[in-house]
Amino acid sequence: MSRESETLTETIAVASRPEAGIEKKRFSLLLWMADRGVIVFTVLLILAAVIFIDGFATLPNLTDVFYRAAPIGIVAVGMTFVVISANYLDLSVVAQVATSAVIFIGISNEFGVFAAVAVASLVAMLYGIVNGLAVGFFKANAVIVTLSTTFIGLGILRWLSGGSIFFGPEDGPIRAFGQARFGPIPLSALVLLLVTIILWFVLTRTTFGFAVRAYGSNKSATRLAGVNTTAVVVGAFVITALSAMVAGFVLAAFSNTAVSSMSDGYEFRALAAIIIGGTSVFGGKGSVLRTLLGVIFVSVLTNILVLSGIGFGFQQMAIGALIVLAVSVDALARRAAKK
Amino acid sequence: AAADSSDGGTDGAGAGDETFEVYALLPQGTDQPYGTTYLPPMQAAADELGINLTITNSQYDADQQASECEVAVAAQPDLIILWPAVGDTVRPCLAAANAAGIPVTVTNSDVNPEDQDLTEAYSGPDTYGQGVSSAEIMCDLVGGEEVGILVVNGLTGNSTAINRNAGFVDTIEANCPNVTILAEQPGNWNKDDSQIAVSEMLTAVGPENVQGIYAADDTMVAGAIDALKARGIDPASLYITSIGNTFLGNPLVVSGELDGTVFQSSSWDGENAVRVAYDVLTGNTPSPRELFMPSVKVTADNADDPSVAPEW
Amino acid sequence: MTNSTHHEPPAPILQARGISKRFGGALALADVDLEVRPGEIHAVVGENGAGKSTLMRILAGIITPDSGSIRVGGDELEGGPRAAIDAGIALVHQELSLVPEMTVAENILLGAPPTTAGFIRSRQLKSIAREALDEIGVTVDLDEPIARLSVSLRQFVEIARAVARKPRVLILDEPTATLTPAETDYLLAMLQRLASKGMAVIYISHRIPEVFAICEAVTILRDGHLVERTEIASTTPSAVIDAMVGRELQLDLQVRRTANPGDVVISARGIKAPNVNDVDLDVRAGEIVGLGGLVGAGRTELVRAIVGADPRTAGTVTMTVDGRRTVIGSFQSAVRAGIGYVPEERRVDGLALTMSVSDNVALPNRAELSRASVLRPKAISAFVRRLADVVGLRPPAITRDVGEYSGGNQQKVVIAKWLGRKPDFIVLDEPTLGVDVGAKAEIHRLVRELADNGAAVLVVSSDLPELLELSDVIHVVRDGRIMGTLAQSEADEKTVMSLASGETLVGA
Amino acid sequence: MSTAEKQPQTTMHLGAARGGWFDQLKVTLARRTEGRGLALLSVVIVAAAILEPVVFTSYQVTLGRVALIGLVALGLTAVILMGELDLSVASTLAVSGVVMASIPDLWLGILAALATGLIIGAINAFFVVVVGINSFIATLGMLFALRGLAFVLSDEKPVRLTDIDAGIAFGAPLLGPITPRVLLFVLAFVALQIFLTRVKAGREFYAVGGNRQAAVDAGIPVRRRILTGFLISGFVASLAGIINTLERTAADPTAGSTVLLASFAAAIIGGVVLNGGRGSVLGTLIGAFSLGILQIALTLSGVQVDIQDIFIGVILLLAVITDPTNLRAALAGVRSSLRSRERAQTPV
Ligand SMILES: Nc1ncnc2c1ncn2[C@@H]1O[C@H](COP(=O)(O)OP(=O)(O)OP(=O)(O)O)[C@@H](O)[C@H]1O
Ligand SMILES: Nc1ncnc2c1ncn2[C@@H]1O[C@H](COP(=O)(O)OP(=O)(O)OP(=O)(O)O)[C@@H](O)[C@H]1O
Ligand SMILES: [Mg+2]
Ligand SMILES: [Mg+2]
Repeated sequence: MSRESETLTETIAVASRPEAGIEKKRFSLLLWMADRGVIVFTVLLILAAVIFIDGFATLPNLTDVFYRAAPIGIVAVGMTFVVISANYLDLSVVAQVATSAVIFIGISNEFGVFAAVAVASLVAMLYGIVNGLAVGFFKANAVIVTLSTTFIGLGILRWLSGGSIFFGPEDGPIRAFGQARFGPIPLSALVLLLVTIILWFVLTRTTFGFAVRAYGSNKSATRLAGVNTTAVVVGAFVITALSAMVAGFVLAAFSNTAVSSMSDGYEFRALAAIIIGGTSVFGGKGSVLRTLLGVIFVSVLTNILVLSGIGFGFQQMAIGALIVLAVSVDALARRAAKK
Repeated sequence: AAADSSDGGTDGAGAGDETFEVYALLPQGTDQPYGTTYLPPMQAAADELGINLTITNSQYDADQQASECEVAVAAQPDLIILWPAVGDTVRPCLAAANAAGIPVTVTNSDVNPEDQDLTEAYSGPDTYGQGVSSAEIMCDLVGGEEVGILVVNGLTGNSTAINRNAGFVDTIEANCPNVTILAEQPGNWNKDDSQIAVSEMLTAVGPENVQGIYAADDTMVAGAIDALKARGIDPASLYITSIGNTFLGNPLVVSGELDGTVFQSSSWDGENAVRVAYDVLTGNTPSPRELFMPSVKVTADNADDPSVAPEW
Repeated sequence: MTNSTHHEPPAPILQARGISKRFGGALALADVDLEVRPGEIHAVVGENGAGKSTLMRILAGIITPDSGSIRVGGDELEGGPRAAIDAGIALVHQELSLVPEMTVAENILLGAPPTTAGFIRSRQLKSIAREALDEIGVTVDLDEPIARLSVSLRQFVEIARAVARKPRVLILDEPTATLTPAETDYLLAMLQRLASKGMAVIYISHRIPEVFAICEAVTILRDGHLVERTEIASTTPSAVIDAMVGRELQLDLQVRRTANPGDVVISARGIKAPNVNDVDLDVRAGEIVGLGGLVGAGRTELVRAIVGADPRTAGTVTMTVDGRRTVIGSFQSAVRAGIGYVPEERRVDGLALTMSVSDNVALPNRAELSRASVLRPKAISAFVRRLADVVGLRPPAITRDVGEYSGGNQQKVVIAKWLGRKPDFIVLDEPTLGVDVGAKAEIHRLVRELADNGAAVLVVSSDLPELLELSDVIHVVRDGRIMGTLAQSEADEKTVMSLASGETLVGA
Repeated sequence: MSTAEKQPQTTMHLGAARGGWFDQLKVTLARRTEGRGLALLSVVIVAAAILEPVVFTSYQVTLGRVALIGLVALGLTAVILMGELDLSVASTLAVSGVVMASIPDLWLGILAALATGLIIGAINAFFVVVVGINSFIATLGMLFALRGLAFVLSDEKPVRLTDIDAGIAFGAPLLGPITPRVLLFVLAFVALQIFLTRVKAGREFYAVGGNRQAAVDAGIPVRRRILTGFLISGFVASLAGIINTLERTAADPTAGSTVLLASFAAAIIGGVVLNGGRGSVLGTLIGAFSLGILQIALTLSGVQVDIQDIFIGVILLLAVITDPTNLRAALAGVRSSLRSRERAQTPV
């Protein structure tokens, strides 16, 4: 990301790829393919679906793909910051999304949407700060820290909310937000796009994003360049938490309901999207645009499988197999190019 | 086994104001809406009857529940109330309780027939029967017409989801084979998952071929109805049934969008789990073994009836 | 010049012919030959990136060459590391190659412990390890995990590992880079002892005097090509250096600056930290202060405590620039106040190896290179290009990952990071560790320029000539204390060493 | 440098000086990695002994829970020590259970299940060492794929054992509190402990995880070691699947939902470092005991489940943020910057 790429598409192309030396030119086609594995795969998948799957290329179906992509995509795009900062993942997004959804519906029913958003923001900040301080300041392992905050967060949510399912009124603003569409594109997809653009900018163009990438690449060297590393880690977790909050809003608004179990499985699904996008799980390298592509890939794939009437078991097998396949092709292409 | 229940009592006071120690091994609690409204009546009944409840929640993990069962047996309570996480896996737990002389009553979803002799009583809905009732509503609505329907199931692998689906499918095959299941997907008990799944199934089979939808609970059927509306299809023009009669489902029945649902009372369920346990503890083993929750079919005719007022 | 006892050279024990190797498109070695006789200490020298380490890794079977053949004792060597070890080649790596959580004994016999049916015979393991340590004359607890040892001790454990394999050819890749003069002397004597028993030793070092002290022959590489192979007896240090560099190099070893120190910039009082005991230290503007001492003396800990890279348990550091006083607490506050720090372990503390040169240089300068926290890519690239030029980065491809550069160039990048901030005070800990002669001279030039431009400079170096050459004043550290201070005029190897070792050296 | 003239020394003493038994003890402790796990375990034991002593009187149950949490964690430890991860263990457990229950003959089923575990381990290793993809990703894919496979093989329903009585018999104690589960757990622990401390191949796991380049250079067959690690992990996970299936008399395709995270928690609390090279199965055992006792004590206490979750979360969080070295460094950093701030305020 060191190159000054002027357009978004160009940045997708160069995102996270080490600048190849002059001598690598000869192998540029293979490497080009390898670096863009997720783009190639997504395009091929969509092409195949358009040709072979009845009903895929219809407007209502496009809407469904967007609906699938939006909440998980917003979580994944945010969590990319934690992954790039070399902290594996944030398991507590499960609790964060559910908490935000319950607050969004539950509190707006009583005190209005603004109060709900305010409370949800505070809670998200709290999640980000607790996770971030434990990982960044106390140097604790992120997997266990976020596992603990998941326990604590879901426990508190269920304890306070009594675990009930919350509904918004049929004619409230939340419902309107959830139903709003521009042609086939739901508002939630635009929210995803907006969050992606903002976070892309934050990661690639701001000093904070720069510090996150540097920290993911070498923690010690980043600290010894005068960077406040605690702030970097807290920032990464706060961004993840704020994204999870927005995802909770989108999820709650879509169904106009909220319940503490609605985001089960989000942690690994988001991670899968990030990884398929090509962000390194060891930190330092990656981009939110890649994550967006990963999310689109998984959403399209799931959509295709459901359209084909494939059962749940086979869906899971296909997703798992494709994660491995996509990354294998990438690895093999890279190896071939090196030879 | 029920007769010697007081032997295990920790503080054997007089027969009348005796307090009983009871473990309730549940697979859900405040993490699910049903469990949330199940627990308070259960606790209230226990307080009233002088039962000291220790409640666990295994979150549908059979191994977790088995371990909790070991804990319960080791603690030597007067009785164990069991809501199986996975029906097929509870026999060792029952055998262990039996061996320790602890009576077991079952709530919400029954153990397999071959395991029933190890339990004293069952109270709760007949999950298979609920599927049957929902199918019956569907068959009645459809009459002899050749129709295609979509099916939305609960969380994959979950006992309730499996039993309800079995009841529904068996009954459709037996009573109205003119109804064809065009597509089937899980909705994970979630409204949003169900909405997307139904919308995609509509795309897959063609909306014009779909005349009906069955969803395994009201939350998911609400999602299905939203999916229809989002496509500009009037839900009233389809045959739609589900199970639950919840706060979400009942108004849909009233408005005519949902044609019928099957009332499941979480408060009845929770309360009777304790009442049946109390009967066993005090030596009145119920006969017959099963106390079924009334499986009331709720349609536009009776949706306003106070006896089927939704609870969760 | 020693060891010239062989009148008739015996048949070579190791013969490498026509070795070539490419990495991607880059040519690391082109048709290189190497021949070593038993009982000979043979130097391989060359600038950073000349291909020395690559050649050694090929001999040790770790890298497969693209072409060429290797014969050991007349037999063709083929296969991986195992085959090389079996043929009697043992390599002591440039980068420490030990397993941190395994014990000294296990590391010495890594990959080949004595076993019965797969089970390790731990008693025998220890006795073999002890034997190897005895052989090199070093005592260390065999059960200590490597992670708890000092860097120099690790270096000796590695040598013990190589020796434990009873090699016919022992290869040492820059073994003295992390050693003190005393340890270096010890090592050199030890190598002569091993060679006198008939072992062939291949010795890589950037320190030409060492080469002339113990080696019999030298092979000189430049840019992956063999420049020449010659007997030490028939060449001179300056001829070797010229051959390495391929140009006439102005060695400014004798050039001493005339310093005119200004006001005190940094003032450390009562500094305490682990391995640092109550140190007071002042550095003036335009002055280069050197810290001498043995490895483990606590110099690194001292400078880290001063700049706030590690927490202090007591003491204060104040910095005064243009009459403004700042108290230095955390490392961040130090950087904000205008302190630069070139750490000892550049790969760990100095560089993000998977990021570009540009990113690494921009990191500490990001505030200046951004507007309202938004980076300015054009400004960054101009800024980095300028600095790359100043430090003489080769090649100046600023978008390449730092990890792809050789050690000397990496060190230039670390220095460039801080040059950009125009530091008022800069600490350089072992600034030329593992850096070739050419790059070393350039780094020395940069350090002097910094001081000439008014910066206060603190240099830690175990390379005594370097320390003497650069410093205006030298503090000698032992046991975390400053044991003495020597002005430029009174400092020489002897005075520094006697203070460092705590004993008065009588005679030479 | 004038070297040759100097009197060459013949030996050098560089090792740390050795004091009395107390110093010896301190050194021994400093070399271990299990300190934090042990501290947590002590706290949990003391708290449980005071608040809920039943935990120890019904130790059979407690042991059973520890074995439930810990078995998979033991296998996982072998992989983590090499700096690799196996996220597929829970799914492996489910698939092998389903395979076993689907085969009418009990012993044949067990063998098939173990073979399943080994095959899965081999597939994981194939992607890691042959294809060359990161194990985190490979096993994340397997996590999804194998769960799907479990659903497909079981037709999305629990599969009941043909021989239910054998299952019930299996759950019964053999001797005192020792059920076959506990016995197998102990055997697995002992076997792994010996393997990782005494056997050449096992010791080399530390080399593979601690410094892979050094391992390669020393001629250690790194790929074979990684394969072995994944085989161990897959084997142990399938063993857990078999035990669960026998004890429950049925295989549940959704089984193991809490296994993955609990196993990671046990290993990390026990001092196993996710980047590899550091840790021990003894540590994992300690971690499993801490978590197991904590869970059982909370269950017995009858506290509302939500509060229990909060409690476990807080304990876990405290356990990880109080790692002595990190904590000391963090506090020292704060202290030294606070002190300098004080001084900065007083004008000098
Ligand atoms: N694994 C590798 N991949 C790509 N390039 C490499 C690799 N190893 C070495 N090189 C390149 O090969 C060339 C020779 O490197 P080598 O490490 O052998 O130099 P050297 O003479 O040992 O230098 P130094 O004195 O700095 O240790 C350098 O240009 C280096 O960048
Ligand atoms: N007697 C000893 N035994 C083992 N380790 C030691 C001993 N003394 C010091 N050490 C360790 O050796 C390492 C090197 O010490 P330190 O960095 O302070 O030395 P230094 O003077 O900066 O040397 P240099 O920078 O030249 O390597 C430190 O980690 C220190 O804790
Ligand atoms: Mg080298
Ligand atoms: Mg040092």
